[in-house]
Amino acid sequence: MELKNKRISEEEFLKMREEVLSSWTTGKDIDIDEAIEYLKKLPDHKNFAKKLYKAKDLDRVLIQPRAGVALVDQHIKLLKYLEKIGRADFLPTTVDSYTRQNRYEEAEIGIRESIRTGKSMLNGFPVVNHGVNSCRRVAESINVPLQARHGTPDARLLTEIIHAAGWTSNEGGGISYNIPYAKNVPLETTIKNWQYCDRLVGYYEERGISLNREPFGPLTGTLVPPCISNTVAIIETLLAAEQGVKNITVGYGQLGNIVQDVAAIRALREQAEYYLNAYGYEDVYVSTVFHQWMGGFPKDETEAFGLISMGATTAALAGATKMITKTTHESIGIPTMQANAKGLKASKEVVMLLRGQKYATGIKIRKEIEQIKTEVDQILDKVLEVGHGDLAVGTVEAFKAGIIDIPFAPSQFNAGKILTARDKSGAVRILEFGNIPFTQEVKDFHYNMLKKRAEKENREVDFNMTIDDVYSISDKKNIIDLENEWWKNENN
Amino acid sequence: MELKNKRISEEEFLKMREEVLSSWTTGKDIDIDEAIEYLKKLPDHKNFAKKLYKAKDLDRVLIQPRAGVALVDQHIKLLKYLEKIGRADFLPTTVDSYTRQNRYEEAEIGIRESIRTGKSMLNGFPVVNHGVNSCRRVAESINVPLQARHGTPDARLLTEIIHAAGWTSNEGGGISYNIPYAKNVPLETTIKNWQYCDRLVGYYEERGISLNREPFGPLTGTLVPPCISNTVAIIETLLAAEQGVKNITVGYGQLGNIVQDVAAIRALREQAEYYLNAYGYEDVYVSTVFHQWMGGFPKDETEAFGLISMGATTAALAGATKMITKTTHESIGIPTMQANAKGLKASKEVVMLLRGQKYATGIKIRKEIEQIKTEVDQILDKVLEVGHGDLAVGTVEAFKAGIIDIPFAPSQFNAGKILTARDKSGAVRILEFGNIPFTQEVKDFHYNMLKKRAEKENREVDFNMTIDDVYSISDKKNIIDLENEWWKNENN
Amino acid sequence: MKTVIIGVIGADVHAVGNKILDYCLTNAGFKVINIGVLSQQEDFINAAIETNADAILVSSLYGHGELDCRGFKDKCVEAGLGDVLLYVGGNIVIGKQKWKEVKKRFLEMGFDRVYPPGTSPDDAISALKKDLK
Amino acid sequence: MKTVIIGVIGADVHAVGNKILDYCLTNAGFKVINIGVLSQQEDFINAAIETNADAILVSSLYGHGELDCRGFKDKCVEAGLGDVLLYVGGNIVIGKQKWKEVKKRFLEMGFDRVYPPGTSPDDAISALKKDLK
Ligand code: B12
Ligand code: B12
Repeated sequence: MELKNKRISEEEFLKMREEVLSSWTTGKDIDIDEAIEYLKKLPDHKNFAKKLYKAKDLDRVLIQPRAGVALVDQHIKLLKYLEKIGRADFLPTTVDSYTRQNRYEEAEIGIRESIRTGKSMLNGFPVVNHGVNSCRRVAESINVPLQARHGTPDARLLTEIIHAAGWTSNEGGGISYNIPYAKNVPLETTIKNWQYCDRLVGYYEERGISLNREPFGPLTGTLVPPCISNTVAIIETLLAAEQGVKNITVGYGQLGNIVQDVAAIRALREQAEYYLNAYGYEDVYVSTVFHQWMGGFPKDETEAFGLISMGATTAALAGATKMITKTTHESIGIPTMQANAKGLKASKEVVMLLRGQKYATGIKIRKEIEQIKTEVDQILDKVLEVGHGDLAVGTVEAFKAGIIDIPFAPSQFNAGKILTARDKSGAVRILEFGNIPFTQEVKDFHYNMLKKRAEKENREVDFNMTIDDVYSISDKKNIIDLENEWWKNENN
Repeated sequence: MELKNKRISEEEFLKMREEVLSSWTTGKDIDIDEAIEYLKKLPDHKNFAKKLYKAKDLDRVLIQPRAGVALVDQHIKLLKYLEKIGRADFLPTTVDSYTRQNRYEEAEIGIRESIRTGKSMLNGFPVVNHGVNSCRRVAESINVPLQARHGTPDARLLTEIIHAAGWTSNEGGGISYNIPYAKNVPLETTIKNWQYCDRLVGYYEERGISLNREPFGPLTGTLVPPCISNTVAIIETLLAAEQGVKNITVGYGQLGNIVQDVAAIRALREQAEYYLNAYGYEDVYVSTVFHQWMGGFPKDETEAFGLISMGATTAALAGATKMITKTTHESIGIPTMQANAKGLKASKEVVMLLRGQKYATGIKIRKEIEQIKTEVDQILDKVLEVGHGDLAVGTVEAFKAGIIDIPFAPSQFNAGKILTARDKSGAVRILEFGNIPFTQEVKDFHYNMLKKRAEKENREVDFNMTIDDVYSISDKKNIIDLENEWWKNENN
Repeated sequence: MKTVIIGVIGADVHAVGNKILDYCLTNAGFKVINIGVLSQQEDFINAAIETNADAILVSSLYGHGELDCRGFKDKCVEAGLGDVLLYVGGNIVIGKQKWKEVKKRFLEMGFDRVYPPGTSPDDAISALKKDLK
Repeated sequence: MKTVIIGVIGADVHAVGNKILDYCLTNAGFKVINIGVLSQQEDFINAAIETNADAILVSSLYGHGELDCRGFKDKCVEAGLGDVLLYVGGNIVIGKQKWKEVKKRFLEMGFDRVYPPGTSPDDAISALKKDLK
């Protein structure tokens, strides 16, 4: 089938379904009509889409952790703990990496080893191996909406299972769950896979079931400039809307400069809504998710608390609808449930303290918003151009040509030419543009911002900046050295 | 001697000194000429005034804890730990409460009991009992400037000892170390006492020794509106400048609304400088200190981390010169040195992350700054009026008349008629003005802000708001209940 | 109407909790005699004698509680107040200590009830109502 | 010039550290063969045979390291690579575990050196220089 940004016909969809459901044994347990009845009975407060919609009038950010272990009962215990002690507003199920690669046999070994050793040997919950009934048991054991979070290029079966199980949100997208999560999978394939996932949501929507979809905003989590992550989020939003998705949460990963972060979240929401309208999708509800810093974390747990809380402050000031929290174990390994709850608690404290507060929209914020929007427009225009008007085709071509380019991505279908670094006040700017189609004016803006930092630190604008900045949040040795030099310098 | 805002003549000063130095046995160890030689040899990086001055060009906030235990060696161990592990930029010595009340005999018992039980039985370091040489040993054991922090209405002897010992900064003031720290001590007395302390600093300054002075900004730490704390800080700044103080750090305690907090710090610096100039003190260097939340703290240590880091974020965005950090033990008791260092570390992480970042000065910040300045001007005008042009006399009269009025203060010389509460976005406003001499316009502003919250929460603007807000940071039960109601309400 | 003495002992100036306790106890129907901060053992005892009080609520926030409360019960007994209820609360010792042990020490000092940091006024009220029935 | 194979094992896609290691090792004078993320044991072995490598640096970040590395040393020996240095590093197990025990487990699996989370590329470089002298 040819790639096109066009709603999959019901006939075609049902044909594909058969194949999908037979790709692993648990697929056969799904009865979509029964699932619809099941989902209809879910109370509003357990429906992700509805809770997000209602949250627009709440004066604080909602919070959600990442969490998943190999076995059902342990996973339930974990989620209940995060609900009760962490006071999470939404709960996740993070899926293990074998399942993400559709390596269900290996996941099976992981399950067996976890039973044998008495500890989770998988880095997440193997949704597909566990199947619909076990997944329902998970959702039924908690009182807040549940979402699957993964990173799966082909999540079609996974998506079938989680929605039938009453999990009312699914994270992912054809770009965001490919380029940062795969090496050899063509974009055509993943866009099609995710059109399927979105089409399934549309199918439910047509039958009166609201479900939420969330493109994965932070991508590689490492110095991704807002123009790139926002562009990807908007493309995935439009592709999803075409398949009938009505409730979308666009995401963004904290970079560290509060003005840039606030502006990015606001630009993202505004531009997603703008493009949805421009493309004629007028009944899609857009919310936002702010991810606490997604790159390398400080090892020291107290420093991690500082970073987590500072991220929560930014999310609140940005006015994001929800926030994904990190933990003080981040740099080491999957957190214990206690550490996980602590990340939630510190974050919740901050958003409770900041109820009703947002960053005032002055000239600085507005300028940064305009900057991001201009950049996104320039990229999106080109995407459509190379796609001859088709967004799906344009996306594939754009990646091929490096028009969209994601720093540090593992995929061979990503150009990998772009380089980024922080400016004097920590905002992420681009120093090597590859083929990103910016006007000279935009390029000059980035260069000048980086130049100012280079002057201050008496160095060149080059790849060494990028390297330093990969570590600048997780390890402040360099920065502390610079500062010590500064104190010693008699001339200032 | 009559109270007057006038520099104490050297003759008079030296006469008073004799009396002061003989008030406890350790006074006789002070030889001011020897002390001047000693202070001259201090390297710049151990001089509070010089480090603060240099910090104006640094792009982050400097950090300082509170800390003090009964015995010298334990105190040294504590400070060294906070320097090394907590990476404090400045160190304090918090003085015990008996010493603050000049009850040196009781302090002596505390020292003995501490030796006997092997734990500090005093809530701080009894400076006066330990005397100059021990205090020098403390300062010599660390590599950053050292400051005395106390709350002593009559700190004359204490001040003599610490400066002679090479402690290059002293916190306090005739108002800020009386009204929140005493019940029966007349303001005349404390203003005179602090004129002495300031005159001593002036004496050193005349001899080429830079010392820093810091009025205690947060007062009772409990819902004190910025106009009150800023007024007090500015009065103490002017009184200090008259005695020859050249390096002053004006302080403010976090209230929780970021816009108000940022505006308050900026208004404070600007207005302190403005008044200094207007009064002809043109060579005084003003810096600012932001205190992390000074009222009742959350019990939960993780929540405390959230609050601490959010406070650090605010300090950074405000552009304060330094920040006093809290700890996760705050609600329970004097922190262990480990807990103390963690408060520093979380805070340091945040200010390092936010290097080079400040809150953008848009219309909202500017309006709040103007609001605070207008209020301070209105109060200060009246203070001078009732003092017939003399600031010291005016201050005494102003407190008598309730023109300046500090919420929750223990002093009988404070009117105690003012009531404050938070508005919809957490800013502290005044609901009962007592005799604070505001124009109707200002009063209406406060009332309207509170009214909006009352409408939202469907309640009255009254004392119950104040009571709720005394607990609103330390215990969010009420707020969580309100929110749970909100979620249940089908109509929103 | 039962009469209770409240105050903050020693060189302690923490006034906020004291003012709130005053308000809440009064609201709950007690006659409150508030001797305020910086009160000595004698101040509590004199106030209790003068007003024929039913209970004395000692607050200590600043950490010297253990030093300041020594011998208080004995003095009460001497002054003929052996039957007057004696509560203590606040942050009554220095630093974070095992609450069980702290409580034991203060009970041994003769206090009838001992309260940990952050006790809500409601707890004080319901205990008083029970103990003064 | 010594040849080292680097790559990220299993279903692991963490690419950042891998790219940084590539850059730093190359800068330090090694010939780096980077097989990238999502590499299987066979991929490492084939690359080592083809390039006659001196060392294999396995990265595992995502937590399945213990499952993915099982039997790797045996396969190396079978393939005649018994003498090739074998390092492993990253976040090689699930969660925060006692490092001493983790290290022991991996040493027993036949790795020559085992590195904890957040190891700096400099440490890898100096160890390689020492071991390959
Ligand atoms: C960025 C990131 C991501 C990005 C990766 C983007 C990409 N494609 O590269 C995204 C968001 C996609 C992601 C996804 C996932 N991640 Co991730 N991720 C991180 C994070 C935050 C930073 C990693 C990083 O880039 N560090 C910066 C680089 C420079 O450092 P480094 O990778 O550690 O490598 C350095 C050293 O370790 C050393 N080194 C590395 N290998 C070797 C080998 C040798 C021999 C030597 C000597 C040295 C050495 O040198 C490198 C250069 O300095 C870490 C946590 C952290 N460190 O803070 C989690 C982390 C690695 N991720 C984790 C997990 C579980 C996942 C997911 C399963 C999802 C989830 N549950 O959250 C998926 C897995 C996807 C998959 N199939 O692999 C866990 C692993 C848990 C564990 N081991 O117990 C971590 C530790 C987070 C956590 N605490 O839960 N992740
Ligand atoms: C605000 C505050 C101040 C203000 C006080 C202003 C004023 N005049 O009132 C200022 C800044 C001036 C101040 C000064 C000092 N403080 Co102070 N302060 C606080 C703080 C942050 C809040 C206190 C408060 O107002 N709470 C709100 C009220 C409503 O609660 P509350 O006081 O706990 O009272 C309630 C309950 O405890 C209970 N309760 C109280 N008493 C009783 C009695 C009975 C019988 C019962 C049933 C219940 C009960 O009911 C009250 C109403 O709800 C606390 C720490 C905290 N709690 O977060 C530290 C704290 C009390 N302070 C402390 C100290 C040490 C000091 C200083 C020595 C300076 C220093 N080292 O920091 C000086 C002491 C001055 C002196 N001579 O007393 C320590 C005490 C340490 C300890 N016990 O180990 C604390 C715990 C902070 C800490 N962790 O170090 N402080």
